Amino acid sequence: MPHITVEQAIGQALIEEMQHDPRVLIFGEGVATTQPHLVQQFGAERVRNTPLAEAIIAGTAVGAAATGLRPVIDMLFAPFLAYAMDAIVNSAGKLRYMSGGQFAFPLVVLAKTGAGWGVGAQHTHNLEAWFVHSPGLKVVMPSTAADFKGLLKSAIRDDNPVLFFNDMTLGHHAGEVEEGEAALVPLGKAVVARPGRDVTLVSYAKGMHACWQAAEMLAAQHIEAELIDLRTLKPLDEETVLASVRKTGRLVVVHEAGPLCGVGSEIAALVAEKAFSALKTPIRRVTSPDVPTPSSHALEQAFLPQAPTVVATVRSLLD
Amino acid sequence: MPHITVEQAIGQALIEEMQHDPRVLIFGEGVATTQPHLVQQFGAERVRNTPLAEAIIAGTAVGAAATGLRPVIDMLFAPFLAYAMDAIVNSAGKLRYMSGGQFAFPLVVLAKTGAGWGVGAQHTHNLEAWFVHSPGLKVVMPSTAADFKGLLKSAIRDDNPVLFFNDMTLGHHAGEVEEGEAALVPLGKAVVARPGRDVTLVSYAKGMHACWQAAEMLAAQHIEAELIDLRTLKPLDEETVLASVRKTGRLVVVHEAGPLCGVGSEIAALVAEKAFSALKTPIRRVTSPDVPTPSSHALEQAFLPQAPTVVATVRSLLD
Amino acid sequence: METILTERSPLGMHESMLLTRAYEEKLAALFAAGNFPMTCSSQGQEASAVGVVRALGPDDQILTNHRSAGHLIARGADPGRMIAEVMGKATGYCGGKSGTLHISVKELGVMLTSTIVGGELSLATGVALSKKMLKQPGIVACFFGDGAACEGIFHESLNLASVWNLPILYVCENNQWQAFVHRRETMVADHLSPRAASYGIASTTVDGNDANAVLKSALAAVEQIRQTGQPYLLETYTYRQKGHISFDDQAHVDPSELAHWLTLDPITRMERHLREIAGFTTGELAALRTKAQERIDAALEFARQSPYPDPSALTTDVYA
Amino acid sequence: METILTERSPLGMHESMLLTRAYEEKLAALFAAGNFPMTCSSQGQEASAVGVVRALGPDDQILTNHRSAGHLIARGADPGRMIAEVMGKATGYCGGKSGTLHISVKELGVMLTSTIVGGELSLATGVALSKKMLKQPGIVACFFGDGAACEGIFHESLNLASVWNLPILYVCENNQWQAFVHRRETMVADHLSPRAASYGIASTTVDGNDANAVLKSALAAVEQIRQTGQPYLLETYTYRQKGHISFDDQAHVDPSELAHWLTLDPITRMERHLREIAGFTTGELAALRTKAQERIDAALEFARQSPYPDPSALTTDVYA
Ligand SMILES: Cc1ncc(C[n+]2csc(CCOP(=O)(O)OP(=O)(O)O)c2C)c(N)n1
Ligand SMILES: Cc1ncc(C[n+]2csc(CCOP(=O)(O)OP(=O)(O)O)c2C)c(N)n1
Ligand SMILES: [Mg+2]
Ligand SMILES: [Mg+2]
Repeated sequence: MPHITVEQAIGQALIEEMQHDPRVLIFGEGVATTQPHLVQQFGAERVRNTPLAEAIIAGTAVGAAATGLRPVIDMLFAPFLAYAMDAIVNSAGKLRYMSGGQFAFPLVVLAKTGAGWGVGAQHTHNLEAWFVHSPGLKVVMPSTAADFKGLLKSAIRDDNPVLFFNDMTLGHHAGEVEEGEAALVPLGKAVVARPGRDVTLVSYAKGMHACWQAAEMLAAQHIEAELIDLRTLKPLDEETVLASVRKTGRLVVVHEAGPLCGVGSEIAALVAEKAFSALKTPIRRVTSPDVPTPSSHALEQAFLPQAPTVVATVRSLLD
Repeated sequence: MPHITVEQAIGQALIEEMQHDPRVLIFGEGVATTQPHLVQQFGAERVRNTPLAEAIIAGTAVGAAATGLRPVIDMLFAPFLAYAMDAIVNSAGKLRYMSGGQFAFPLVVLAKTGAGWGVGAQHTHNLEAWFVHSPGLKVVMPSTAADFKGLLKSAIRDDNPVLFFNDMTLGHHAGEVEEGEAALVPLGKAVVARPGRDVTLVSYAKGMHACWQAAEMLAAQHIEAELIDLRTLKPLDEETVLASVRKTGRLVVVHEAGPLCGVGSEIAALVAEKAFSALKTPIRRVTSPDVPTPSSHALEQAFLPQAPTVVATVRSLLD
Repeated sequence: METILTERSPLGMHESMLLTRAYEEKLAALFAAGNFPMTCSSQGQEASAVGVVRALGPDDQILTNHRSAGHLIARGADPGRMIAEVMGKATGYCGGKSGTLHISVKELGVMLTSTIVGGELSLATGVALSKKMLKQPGIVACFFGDGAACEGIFHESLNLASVWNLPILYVCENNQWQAFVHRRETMVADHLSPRAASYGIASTTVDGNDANAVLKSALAAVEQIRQTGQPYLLETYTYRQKGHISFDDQAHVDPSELAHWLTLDPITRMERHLREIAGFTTGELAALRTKAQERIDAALEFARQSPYPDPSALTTDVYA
Repeated sequence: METILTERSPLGMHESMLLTRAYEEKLAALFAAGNFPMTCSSQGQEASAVGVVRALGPDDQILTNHRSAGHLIARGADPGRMIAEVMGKATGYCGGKSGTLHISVKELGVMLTSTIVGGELSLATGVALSKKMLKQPGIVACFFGDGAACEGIFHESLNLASVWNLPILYVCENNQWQAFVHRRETMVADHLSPRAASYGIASTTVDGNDANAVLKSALAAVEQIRQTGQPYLLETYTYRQKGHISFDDQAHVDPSELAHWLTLDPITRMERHLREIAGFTTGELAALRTKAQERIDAALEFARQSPYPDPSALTTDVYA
């Protein structure tokens, strides 16, 4: 299997799906300029720059999705979604239901997240929980090159609005990635990224990389962590999470997003409801603090959940 | 103490605080038309109609708050906040931090929520969790006339951006309410609305009314529920919740908002983390399903969390 | 089976206006009598609705908003299914899940109705983009109010439609009110159509209470869009005769403004036209009114007889 | 202690432009050398910045955006504290929490900088409302790009400022680019100022690469705002000589467009003015450049010597 980066995986997924279905198009601020190869291959109609106007970019995608196209829109950085909430939440998320099922909205919203490059809180804000909380949407947030490709392909093929969050600090992370149909990864399926018996670590996106590191550090201390990569945050693969906690009896959830009403809260609530009797210890969350993302490198590194914190948290449950 | 409705309580809070501080002003779509008494008392400068443009209503409030005024804005229904997210989340919530503390944002955002009057998902959507998840904001959501008044007064006096959600179906709910300074209710303090020993019910806003009813039905079955009204969702009064669960050993969280990454998830996660050893049974959530609010009365009533469901949930923990 | 209406004769338009008026009056009376859902009445704006909608062909598509009865009826929607939707019945166009504010009828090409003010402006560009890229015949008509024209999405939508050459007839129904705020409190000019020029979009304003005039302007606009593929802004200058929503008692409305506009009532004007130009008798005109009322009575009966949705419908139609 | 600069002589403006240029060039060089944060260079737009900022008085306030170096330096900001902020140092204007993109300096009246495109348009109305209602002297200058003018908030902001009579000088720095998109892909007209008319706002376009011309237009606009209390839109027609952000190699820029605009470089033009009108010698002009570079060298040294914030600062300044 070819070994490629996350960035390349995203690029491949777009190309393959645009080849696969002529109704797929992509637009956004600078999409055509920064990806001239897409323009060359698929033409200026299907690869479009837009004015700087997030609300109408999203609205256009929603209207187009309901009437026969399958748009992918690049919203650049997640905080810019603040301008596009009406189209995504009030239209794409609700108008199927409100119309009694008359319309469907096959569209993908791409947005970058991820602290670590010092641009501050208006470019760096993990907002995935907003969309998990809102009805009618799906939310994807991969951690590996194979999942970036496979889930983006599935998102484009899905008949519902999918938010696809891309932690850009993973861009150069590389891995083995399939081509074509073999690359597809289904939405809504978590994966046991590493089996273990002592504690369940649930995470996604960049958090997975802290967990991988932590799992290795723990293994050196003879603690075997089971590592679950959610991959899709909505619909959530409850069973994979519950099965693991039922086995290990301990749960730590790790993510970069803020703690309150986050995905970690949801996972904790799920387990406290449905796997309570298996729990041997309190459920712990390792997240960024509830503050805007600082710019200064010194502060930004302290903001990010890091492997040593995960290790210490796990140890506190076992000691 | 005078017995007044929630609507009257809100009206009194506005009048008292506009009297108390000349920097307080209120604006929004139709504010001046629908509250002519405010215009009469405080003048057209301090009580303003606006164009139909939520983004600039919110942005104007944020800019004004940073420079000496204390705006209250009426955003009408919570889903319309989708147009105003940038000003609230990216500006009001972050610019204090991002400027190293140079600016403060004393402002209040009023928004109505609450299913039960059949207007559908674009007028009825409980979005409080979005703002709990976002840094730098406070979130208030009262259930009684006294708290509506007392918390709105405190929100207006607070030097931070406060989202004040008003479940409009409570408008005619009445209770004893103080006047002037005596009416103040501090932000960030939950209240034990009913003591009990068998189970803790945590709720807020309309959910409290379902819980009151449920508590009575349970009492008739010799089950004593302790009832906690969060009142402020951010900052969350962790101690009051934890103390109760440490006493009862059982927790059911009730709210109208959707289940995923909601306030119920947060409360469950909090308790599973910090009062785990006191828990005798799984934590349960009673919320609306993860669907847009239907319009049809038949469906809307099924959408709402109701007392019998709360009772059945509690019983399932005790049986 | 829904049938799209394209009848453009004054009589045909008149019948549609009468049906709309009878519908609005019936719903207002039911609300006043208690225990009936509130609605946003388009009374007074019937000419604007029918004049534009009947300028469209069957391949064209429509986006509308909360004040949609005139658009729906002019296009051929069944008032029975509309009332059923208002009442939350299973036979409503959206199975009762929409209620009055966001009725869509895909079969009639009435797409994606949103009650978020400006929602239709946000979605229309995408609908038009599909038409263009999928090479489907027809244009897109997007109805919105003077209030919606204050929202940022108005600016973004018109600009994108212009830059991307999208076949959209933007119809601003300038009815002088934006819920409880008068238009003049929200903008310095009286008219919206001049704004089109800064986007390079052609525009005109028409007397929105004269169905024949609206039809004529709309036909010309539609023709221009079909020829050029470019958007066009048509402002129909009209008036919302009733309050914003059923319970609005119009206490804040200047009585002389209201009185003035009542003299311009579109239905009275069309009756004058039919009498003076087409030779209709007073009796014939009265019979037309009665016929419309009877259709609405029957529609109400249908809605009343219809069942409520099964509670299981609560969780269907969320995902495709 | 920050000092607001109001020096309007050509020499005074030139010194500010030179300082800005030296700042931008230094940061570009540092980035190219590796291990230095990226920034958005305003190189080529120095005249637009200084001409407007120096038309303001000490009571006036400024809102700016991600491309703010020229505005900050023209107003009197200390390049040392600016570089410290870019580097994330504790001595930065925002204690390192902002970084390059959102530097605010309240003491200089540079308020609420946002890097959300259009953020400044959203906030300026409120800042002006405070001035008006609290009866504080002065006006508000709001800098934004041609890209920001495509955002809905442009429409909402100008409309509200007009309806509420807010004393705002809207300054659209039309630099032909919007990150990686050319302005011409985003609007049909070349100029933004004509849009003001539909809001009833006065406007003009000025050659944004001629500091003297910008100053003159800005002074007239400011005077008109002080007199009328009403907003004004000033478009400075200019060019972003460098890429959108440090790593942008301008591969997509038409070389002839860039070459054309380089001939209009505002600093070279001001030097010509100083030589031809004010009699400066080439040596004097070179000395001015050297002086600016030395100031930036010293500023960088200050920033380098400054400490990083204490990790405890991570959770401060969230709430008041
Ligand atoms: C974003 C948003 N803001 C406010 C409202 C409440 N609201 C519903 S209709 C309306 C007035 C709309 O005015 P206009 O666009 O002129 O349309 P009209 O009702 O006059 O037909 C308002 C304020 C809403 N539905 N959506
Ligand atoms: C809402 C939003 N969308 C996109 C961006 C990314 N971005 C930053 S600057 C910029 C271009 C802005 O263009 P313009 O307003 O003309 O200002 P200029 O950079 O040319 O000075 C873009 C797209 C952003 N910061 N905010
Ligand atoms: Mg109107
Ligand atoms: Mg620009």
